[in-house]
Amino acid sequence: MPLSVEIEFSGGAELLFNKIKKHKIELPDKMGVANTWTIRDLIGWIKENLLCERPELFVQGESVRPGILVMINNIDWDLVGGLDYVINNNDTILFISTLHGG
Amino acid sequence: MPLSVEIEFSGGAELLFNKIKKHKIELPDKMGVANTWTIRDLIGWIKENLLCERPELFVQGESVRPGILVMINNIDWDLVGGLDYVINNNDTILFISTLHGG
Amino acid sequence: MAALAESKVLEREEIGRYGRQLILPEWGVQGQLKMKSASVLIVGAGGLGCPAAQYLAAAGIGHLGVVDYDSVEVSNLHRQILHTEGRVGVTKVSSAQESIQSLNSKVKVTPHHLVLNSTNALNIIKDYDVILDASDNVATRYLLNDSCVLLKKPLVSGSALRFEGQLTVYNYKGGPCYRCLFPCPPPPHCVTNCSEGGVVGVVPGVIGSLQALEAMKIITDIGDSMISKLLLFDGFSGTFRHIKLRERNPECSICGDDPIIKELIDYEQFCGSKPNDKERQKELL
Amino acid sequence: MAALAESKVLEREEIGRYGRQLILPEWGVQGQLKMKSASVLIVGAGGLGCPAAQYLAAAGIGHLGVVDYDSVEVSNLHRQILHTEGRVGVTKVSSAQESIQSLNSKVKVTPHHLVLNSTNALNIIKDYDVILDASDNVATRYLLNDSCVLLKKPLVSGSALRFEGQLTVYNYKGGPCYRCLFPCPPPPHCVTNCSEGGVVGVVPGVIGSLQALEAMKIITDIGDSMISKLLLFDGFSGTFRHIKLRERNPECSICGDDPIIKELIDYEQFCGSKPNDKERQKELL
Ligand SMILES: [Zn+2]
Ligand SMILES: [Zn+2]
Repeated sequence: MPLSVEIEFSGGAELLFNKIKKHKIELPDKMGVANTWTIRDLIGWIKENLLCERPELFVQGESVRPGILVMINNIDWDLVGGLDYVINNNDTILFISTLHGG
Repeated sequence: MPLSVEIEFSGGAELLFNKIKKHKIELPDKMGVANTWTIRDLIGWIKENLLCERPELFVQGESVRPGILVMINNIDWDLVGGLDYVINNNDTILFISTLHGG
Repeated sequence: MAALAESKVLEREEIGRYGRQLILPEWGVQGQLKMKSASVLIVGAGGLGCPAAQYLAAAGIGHLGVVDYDSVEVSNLHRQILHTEGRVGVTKVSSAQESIQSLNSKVKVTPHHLVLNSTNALNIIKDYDVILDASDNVATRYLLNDSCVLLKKPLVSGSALRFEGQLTVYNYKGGPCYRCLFPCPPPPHCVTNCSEGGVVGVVPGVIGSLQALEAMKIITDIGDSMISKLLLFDGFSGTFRHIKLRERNPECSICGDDPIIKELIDYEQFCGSKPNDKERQKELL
Repeated sequence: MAALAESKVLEREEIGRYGRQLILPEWGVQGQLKMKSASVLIVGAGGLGCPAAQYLAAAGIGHLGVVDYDSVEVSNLHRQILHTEGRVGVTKVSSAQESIQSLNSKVKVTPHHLVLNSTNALNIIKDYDVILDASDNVATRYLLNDSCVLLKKPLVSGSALRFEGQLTVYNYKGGPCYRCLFPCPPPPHCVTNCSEGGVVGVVPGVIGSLQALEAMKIITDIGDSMISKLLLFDGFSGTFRHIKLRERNPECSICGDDPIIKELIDYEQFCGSKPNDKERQKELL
């Protein structure tokens, strides 16, 4: 069964995604492997399917670029496994671009 | 089975409850009647069991006094049945005393 | 006093001055022109009204009215940051005007040095586009609500006490009014104001700033307004909480489909207290 | 410059002036005495630093240091509300000092008119109890973090851009530091500041006010601080969001159990940009 996930962008990261802050997406079934999506997989999927322009402003290698925080259900991904976190149905995943202005 | 409910007070209503803003309570089984607790019942229970002083600052008749808003899981009780709302296990019920200062 | 003429162009100096807002696509030149053409009435030049006036003036509001009957006291200065030590004893509206004009001389400021009441309220409020309730008593809150419903003006309501603040927008885009939420006033002995209860000065600072932002969003018609929503701020725990409020009540006595109240009433009698009920408050200190 | 002597009594005038805070049981005379004995350094007299300074001064902070190398421009006035039209061209630290002193002449104000860097930072910061990061660039944010870790000072960090603001407290009560969250700086071309990206003035107004409140809570040791927590404010939707951040990283290069960084480094080189990189920014406008 496909996974329903809410992806959110804030702090300017949304500017790379047509200025849309909330995206409800369905992650498709994976063929041939256990049907698990990690955050690592999701970042790859976003790069291929959602990112409109300049991927280097969002991704770096298989992760997000420095300065972007990732929150899973409002909790720092660092506390729940980081790139290896296995996404659950109806998770909310928030990518925060850190602000520096004053 | 007893009902677990979180009762919260804000805007000064907590001053009537030992200045404690959050109370985790268990509402006991009712004998002889269907085991349903309405907000009306809860207000009576609070008056008997939690209220430290001057009940007229909190209750009026079987309801709360004018100027206090009641929120059930962050939603105005007016939208979910008011005094007749039937409490569910793990509901959060917030009593907000409206502020007038500036 | 006539409403402001609609502004159709920005001067070169204004483009420089408001450049940081103009480059926001959601705001843009159109938003700035709407600000320049708009008027806001702030009722209360206290803890809420000071930051609200400051940020509306800074952002280029066309006309700012300020209502207050009081004069500056030294005990105001911990939160009423438009006033100064040198202006203790001066009326709050004059003091506020002086600070606002030194920040932005382009803003037209109208000081209303009076107690707002059923006799004068409609005549003052009718000239403004958006009303900010930055008052400190229940009678004025009902008076402002009823005036705004009768004149079809949005009312941005803020309040603060101790470590807490509350914010919502009434009578806007079909949302509820103050009476939809509070058909009856609280018993007078249940009401606490900042003189009695105390307040950390920056708490009305946060709420008043947010009132300015709500007014800007109404004027420029961008973003989401706090309609049928209540923002609770608890400075002690450092938390904000969003509450979903009821819709407009079709049976509301003033904004309902068949209203009972068709003109302003006696709000002191209705609430059992006066807006300038200072002596009683001081005794309690 | 020596630290402030601890204040043990309030003068009669102070009891009148701060009465509305004193009557709060959580604050009380003890809290006011702690405020009077405390010093805060605000780095940046811009959109965040202005309201922060205003409310700290109003509340009776003993000593306020303000760091800024810049002078007032008319394009600052839509958000930097301590400055005035008449003081365009004056240094921001002098302008801020003048406004602060007219609000509260009891506050000792030290203007630091300079670019904070690895050579001067520790010597300035060591004299203050709490540091507010109200700066506008990445290099200064790392510099402040590392200085605060080396000197064991709490760092109240605010930032704002467009309609959004962020707030957290670093290096306090065992919580994480800026490097625990951001071991590597963002690529320079990913960084936008208020000159480039624009900002609605009242957004830093809200965040700067909240920075003042966080500083007050640290000083008076009341309430909950934003430790391991991030507050996100979206002015467009009018929402606040609370995020749970990671704990301190025991392997952090500066605040970890076995730190690699033991003195300040070259932050311009580390971040690939300068704090006063204004020209590049202006070209983008
Ligand atoms: Zn109504
Ligand atoms: Zn660290």
